[in-house]
Amino acid sequence: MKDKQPIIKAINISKSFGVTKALSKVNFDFHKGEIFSIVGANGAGKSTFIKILCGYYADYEGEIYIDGKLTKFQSPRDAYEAGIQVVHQSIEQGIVQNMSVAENLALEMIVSPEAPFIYEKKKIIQRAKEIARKMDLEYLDMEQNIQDITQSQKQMIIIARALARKPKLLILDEPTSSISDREASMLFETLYRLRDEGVSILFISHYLAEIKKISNRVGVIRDGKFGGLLYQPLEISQIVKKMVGNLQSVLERSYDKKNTKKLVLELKNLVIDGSSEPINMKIYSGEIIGLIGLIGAGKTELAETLFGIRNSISGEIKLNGKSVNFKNIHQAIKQGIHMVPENRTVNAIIPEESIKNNITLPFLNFFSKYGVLLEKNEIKASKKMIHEMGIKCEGYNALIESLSGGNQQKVVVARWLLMKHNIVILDEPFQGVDIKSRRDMSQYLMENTKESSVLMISSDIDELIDVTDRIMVMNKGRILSDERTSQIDRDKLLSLITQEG
Amino acid sequence: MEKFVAFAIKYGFLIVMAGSFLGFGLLEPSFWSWSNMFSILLGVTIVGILALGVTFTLIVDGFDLSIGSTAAICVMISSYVMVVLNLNYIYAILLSVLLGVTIGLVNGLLIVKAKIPDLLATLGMMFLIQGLQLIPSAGMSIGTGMMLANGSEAKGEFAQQFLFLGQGRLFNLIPIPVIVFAILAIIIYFILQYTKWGRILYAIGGNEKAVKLAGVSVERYKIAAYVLSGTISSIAGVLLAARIGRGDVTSGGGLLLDAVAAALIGYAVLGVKKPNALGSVVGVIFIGMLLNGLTMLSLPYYTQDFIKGVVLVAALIFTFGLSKSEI
Amino acid sequence: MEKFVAFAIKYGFLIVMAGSFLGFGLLEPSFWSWSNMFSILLGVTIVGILALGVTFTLIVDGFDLSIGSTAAICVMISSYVMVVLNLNYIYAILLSVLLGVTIGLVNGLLIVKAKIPDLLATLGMMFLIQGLQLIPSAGMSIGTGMMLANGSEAKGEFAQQFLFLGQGRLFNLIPIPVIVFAILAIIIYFILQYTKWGRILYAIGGNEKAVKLAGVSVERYKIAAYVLSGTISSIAGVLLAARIGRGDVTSGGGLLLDAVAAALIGYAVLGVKKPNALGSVVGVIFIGMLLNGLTMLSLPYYTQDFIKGVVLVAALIFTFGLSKSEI
Amino acid sequence: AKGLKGAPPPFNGSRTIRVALIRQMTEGEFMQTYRAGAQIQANLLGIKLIVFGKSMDNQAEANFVYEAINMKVDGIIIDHGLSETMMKPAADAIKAGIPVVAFDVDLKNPKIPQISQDDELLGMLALKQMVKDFHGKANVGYVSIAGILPLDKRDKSWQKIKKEYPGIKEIVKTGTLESPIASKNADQVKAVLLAHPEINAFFAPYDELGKGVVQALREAEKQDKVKVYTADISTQDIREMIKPDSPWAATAATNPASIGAVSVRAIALKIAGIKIPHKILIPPMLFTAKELRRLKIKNMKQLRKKFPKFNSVNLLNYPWIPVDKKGLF
Ligand SMILES: Nc1ncnc2c1ncn2[C@@H]1O[C@H](COP(=O)(O)OP(=O)(O)OP(=O)(O)O)[C@@H](O)[C@H]1O
Ligand SMILES: Nc1ncnc2c1ncn2[C@@H]1O[C@H](COP(=O)(O)OP(=O)(O)OP(=O)(O)O)[C@@H](O)[C@H]1O
Ligand SMILES: [Mg+2]
Ligand SMILES: [Mg+2]
Repeated sequence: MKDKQPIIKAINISKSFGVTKALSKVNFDFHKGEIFSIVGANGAGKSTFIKILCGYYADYEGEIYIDGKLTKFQSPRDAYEAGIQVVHQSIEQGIVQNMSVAENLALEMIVSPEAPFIYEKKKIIQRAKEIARKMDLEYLDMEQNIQDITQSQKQMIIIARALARKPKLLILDEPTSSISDREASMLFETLYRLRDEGVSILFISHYLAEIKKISNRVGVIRDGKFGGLLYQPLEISQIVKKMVGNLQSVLERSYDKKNTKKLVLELKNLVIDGSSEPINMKIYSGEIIGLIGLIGAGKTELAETLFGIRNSISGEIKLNGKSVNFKNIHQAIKQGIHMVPENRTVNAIIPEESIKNNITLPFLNFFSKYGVLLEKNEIKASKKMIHEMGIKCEGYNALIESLSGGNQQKVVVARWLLMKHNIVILDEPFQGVDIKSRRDMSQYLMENTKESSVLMISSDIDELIDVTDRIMVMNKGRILSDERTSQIDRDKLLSLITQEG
Repeated sequence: MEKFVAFAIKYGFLIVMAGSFLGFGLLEPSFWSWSNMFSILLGVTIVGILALGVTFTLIVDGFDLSIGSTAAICVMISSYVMVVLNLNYIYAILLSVLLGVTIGLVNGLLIVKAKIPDLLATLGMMFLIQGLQLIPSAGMSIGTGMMLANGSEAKGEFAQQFLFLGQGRLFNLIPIPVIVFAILAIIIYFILQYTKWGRILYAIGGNEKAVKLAGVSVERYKIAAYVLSGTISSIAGVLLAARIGRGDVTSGGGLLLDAVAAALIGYAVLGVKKPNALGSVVGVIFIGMLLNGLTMLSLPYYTQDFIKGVVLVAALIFTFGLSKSEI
Repeated sequence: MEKFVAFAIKYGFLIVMAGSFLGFGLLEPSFWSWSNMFSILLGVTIVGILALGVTFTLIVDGFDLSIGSTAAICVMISSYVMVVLNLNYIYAILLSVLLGVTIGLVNGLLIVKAKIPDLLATLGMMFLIQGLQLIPSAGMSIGTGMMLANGSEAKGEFAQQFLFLGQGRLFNLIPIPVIVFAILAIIIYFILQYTKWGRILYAIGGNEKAVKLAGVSVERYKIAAYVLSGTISSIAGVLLAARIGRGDVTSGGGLLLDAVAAALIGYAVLGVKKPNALGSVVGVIFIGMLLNGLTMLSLPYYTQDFIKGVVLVAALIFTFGLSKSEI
Repeated sequence: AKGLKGAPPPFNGSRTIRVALIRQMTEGEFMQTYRAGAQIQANLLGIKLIVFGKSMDNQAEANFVYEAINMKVDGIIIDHGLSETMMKPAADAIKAGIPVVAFDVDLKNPKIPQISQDDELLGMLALKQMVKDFHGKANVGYVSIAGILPLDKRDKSWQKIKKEYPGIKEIVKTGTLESPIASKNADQVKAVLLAHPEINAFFAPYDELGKGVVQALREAEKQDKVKVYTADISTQDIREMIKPDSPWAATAATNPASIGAVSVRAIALKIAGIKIPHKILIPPMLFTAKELRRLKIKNMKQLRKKFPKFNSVNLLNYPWIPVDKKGLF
């Protein structure tokens, strides 16, 4: 299947941001008709490597050969011309807000130098429909604004757009972190097809199971340096070892569960919106509960209701045996309900602020006297969280923007674990987080969930199986099952998650 | 109900406008005469052209505070070329437009290359130009017969052809500046609405990074937006010079805020909530009509600003306040 | 090299400022006199206070175009209360501040509740106030002895205590307005830098939604920012009235742009690239110093704007242009 | 409309007469008083005065003329403006059969009577007083702005005086129109005073500028060492001038209210078809602080009483034209 001559060869690629050395002397080559995966911890330099390859950063060191010819891209356009297509990690970087769905799909027809001068809506929509078909997106209303569709739909649009260009090299930076398993399998089918047609594919993901399943070869980046190559047959443990070294194999809870059973949160016939069925749920202290379901199952809606963002229609929420009814987030926080929202860039991060300021944001009342901030206390608290959660950074004063995605996520989680709480809700806490950081966070949760409890929302089974005590399945707004993790049958769970009707 | 609200948002502004049009005409029949229509249009051309210019920069999510002063310096340059240097009016026009292009280019480079925030860069530019325009004539207005530094009198004159640009009429009815304004408005409307350039400019305003990653040379487009803004402002300046027939140092005064007001009101027209050429034109005509009508009804001048403000705020509440939006 | 650039970005502006300070003093020793220092400060107080106000709205990623006109209407109201209504000066102050609070509140509500974009809402407000201020006196300036509508003459006078606010001096040296300015600046600096309110305001400017999801009532903070802006502007208005001792209808003119310029220059001070109280104060003093020094060197007034612009743009290129950043 | 006794048509009550007052500037005490005078005279004549004005927008001013033509007004008064800009619109109004009179703007049209205050003389009166007070030797700070027509005319007198009296030296020139005008000019003048302590007189041919100078002198505590000469007068100005320690020595002025009234009388006569002279010059008067103090004049009302010639300009008066008796002019 492999040609002898790689179609793209990257030699000794280095790149720094100010004092941070993001990449140093990294070598990879990509062959026709293979799926090559790059793995590495958060902040290892994967996205940076890709941005160099696609012409976004023109000021790198090293050489890139395409079909044996030394090439230097000055802009993303040059990479396009050379047949390189990229789906970037951040969805926000892939869609254009002011445009319709059709325009986003057929963006190329608008922006390329060959694009016709006159903008013809009909042609754009026609072309958009063709592109949409590739990823089963015909059902979308082509004329609606891109802002009105869901994250996963946006991601699918970006992928469809990249495929439409018939690339030589297709680069996907964590494409699966915001789409469902079903959509992911559809994506993989498409990738296999492209591979067989001779396209070279560069794939990045933190889901090692995916990596194992689809890759022909795996390249590792470790701390910005070349970390080795792995060939089929792949073993997850082997990948992990190359990536981050030895990991503790099993997570352990460091306390005795038996004597902490106190009912913390109880939902009684809670109806969230007009069309959904009542939800019943009990969460005890010391428990880590998983809530799993497809995209759009209503998990976030439930979380938002518990956190005071939405109003329920009927039913009751009881906290420590007392019925509560939050009118806003502030009240929920006061009652000890904390929530890490999904999509940290949009919902959680204050980009121009330090790690410390990001961590203490919701609890400034606690960290101030008569309104004046007690910075010493803030520093102490954030140093402690940075240390305990293993946040990789230059210090509590570093800007959160300068952290890698996984570490940013840790900061956001740290924000809500900082203060005593009854229950913390984590909505997709591991999106884009590397395996080691996941372990770190999970370990931290397991060690520190004693009087309180955790509700962890995810669409990834394995993620939850590792950490939780119990897993509930949500399907179209209903809780279909609620079982101890130790007794779970993975296949049965999967079918419950995806079952129709 | 939803439908009604949507309708109101889309057409509310135009309905208010039509209402005022009717009202003024009923109260003062001469308001409806053709010649008065063109008077209104003539009154708004300069500000209207500037509003079209600033629309470009608003679209790429920028801002150009230097438009008014660019127009003003072009008034001075045109006059200087004709009156002091005694050159042909063609040079006056060419030099003005060249200057407008240059100012726009410098703005664009400051913003794109030196990465100075738009408000800051164009504010600096505004001060700079405001100062610069005074220097050739040592702060004096430029008119035929003015004293020059060497003690002689300026001999040059405003060419008749040049003055025609500002004061002439087609068919003895339609003022030339109105024709220029209309042509510019149509071209710009067309570019923004129906060409890929327009789309890309809007896209840059939506998400600059995404557009850059899609392989567009965003920098070039942003610079182009400022160059267009500068160029269009210089055209406004030439027309203004031709209208007042003198290099008057005070001519830049209220232009900036009026133009910005018109462009911002344009957001409300048809409820698009985005900068757009049609909106800017309608916005500027609306203000002009209001002022004309109110003056005819001899409302004291000092109540006009107030009424203008009230109508503006009301239209805005109507457009923006009615449309529900999540945070 | 890197270190040098970082140093230049951080201190470049202050170095330029210190350089000008030295230069002016060397060329004209009386520039360095205490009385001249205070006269520079006195000259910038009004604009400086307004710049502090607009800083609040800039921090929450908003904008307040109505600050200048708020100050102007407070000048008129103070004068009206004392001269026409012949009431105690305390009422003049109270009413002005109350008006400032109200204007800020309306701005805040328009922006937060009616969801009108900040520029648009405050522009509308600006026109509205500009109009409103003319109405009580039918467009006339208000001064003792002015003709009233009923044909009699206005009998009231500016109270001596009121005038003291604008014209008095402490120890026969430090002008009272400078003291007010300094106190306000220190309080605002402290609030923004060292309290949770400041922290939250900055956070809102960074990511409003995230702050909302952290349980903060973002709406209330944003409204508060506009109320503060309005209130501070009204204080500037009271001081201005006390300085000019008359209800001058033209007093609002250049205030807005100068204040915005100062606040924006403030981004460059210490290279923070964010709106900040210290920066706004330094910015305004810088402009004041420049104008004072240049006047002393008897540069013709018409070159001053130009030099102001050049220095401003140069400082900006220095600060922003040097710092490399990805897009 | 009720007609006036003995008046020619259309002032005999045959119809409502509408006159457009088209202005270049609306702000400032001079402009406001002018307007008040025009309004009172218009009311007395039963004229409906429609005021068009936007501060310092020359092209708008030209456009207002066309708007007035569209409204078919009976007459137009053009109050200030640039000749180059206003010539054509004014000629177009004449062509449309509407009579026009102009105040302080030369429309270069034999059919348009020109009313003007004698700006050169205005400047000259104040300067002559300065020459007298200083016996022909003074170090003068000149506060003015080029490019403003009346100020340019007053500048001519200043140039003449400098030539005529070599002892009168211009040490420095400043001036700004940035608002608030008085405070901004005060800031400038203070800087100038420090740099040029030798200055002992100021010529500021516009009272707003003069107020700035006076404020600066007070703040620099030099009010007893320097004298100020200006143009224009108002109650505010008088109150400042009569203070015992005021540096404000003299000001030359016309009464803007009477100019307003004269303008309206002129257009009324044109409408009635009565011939009036082409050039109507309103002479200025000089007021020194000493004299004001001596006559115990505290405001404009008293000034008008004490100087009847200043109060009521006896121009274009006809028996059928009522004149204000309340003492505004
Ligand atoms: N624009 C930037 N400015 C400064 N530092 C940056 C920038 N972009 C990335 N870095 C730094 O470069 C390093 C590599 O980042 P990169 O985004 O390539 O990591 P990654 O491997 O893609 O991580 P993740 O798995 O979290 O996406 C990190 O230390 C990051 O903090
Ligand atoms: N931005 C949106 N626009 C339109 N519909 C939405 C949007 N977000 C969610 N929905 C709809 O609301 C319902 C519940 O969505 P919710 O976000 O709670 O799902 P979820 O299980 O959390 O899925 P996800 O993994 O996408 O967060 C679904 O029917 C979904 O389609
Ligand atoms: Mg990455
Ligand atoms: Mg969700």
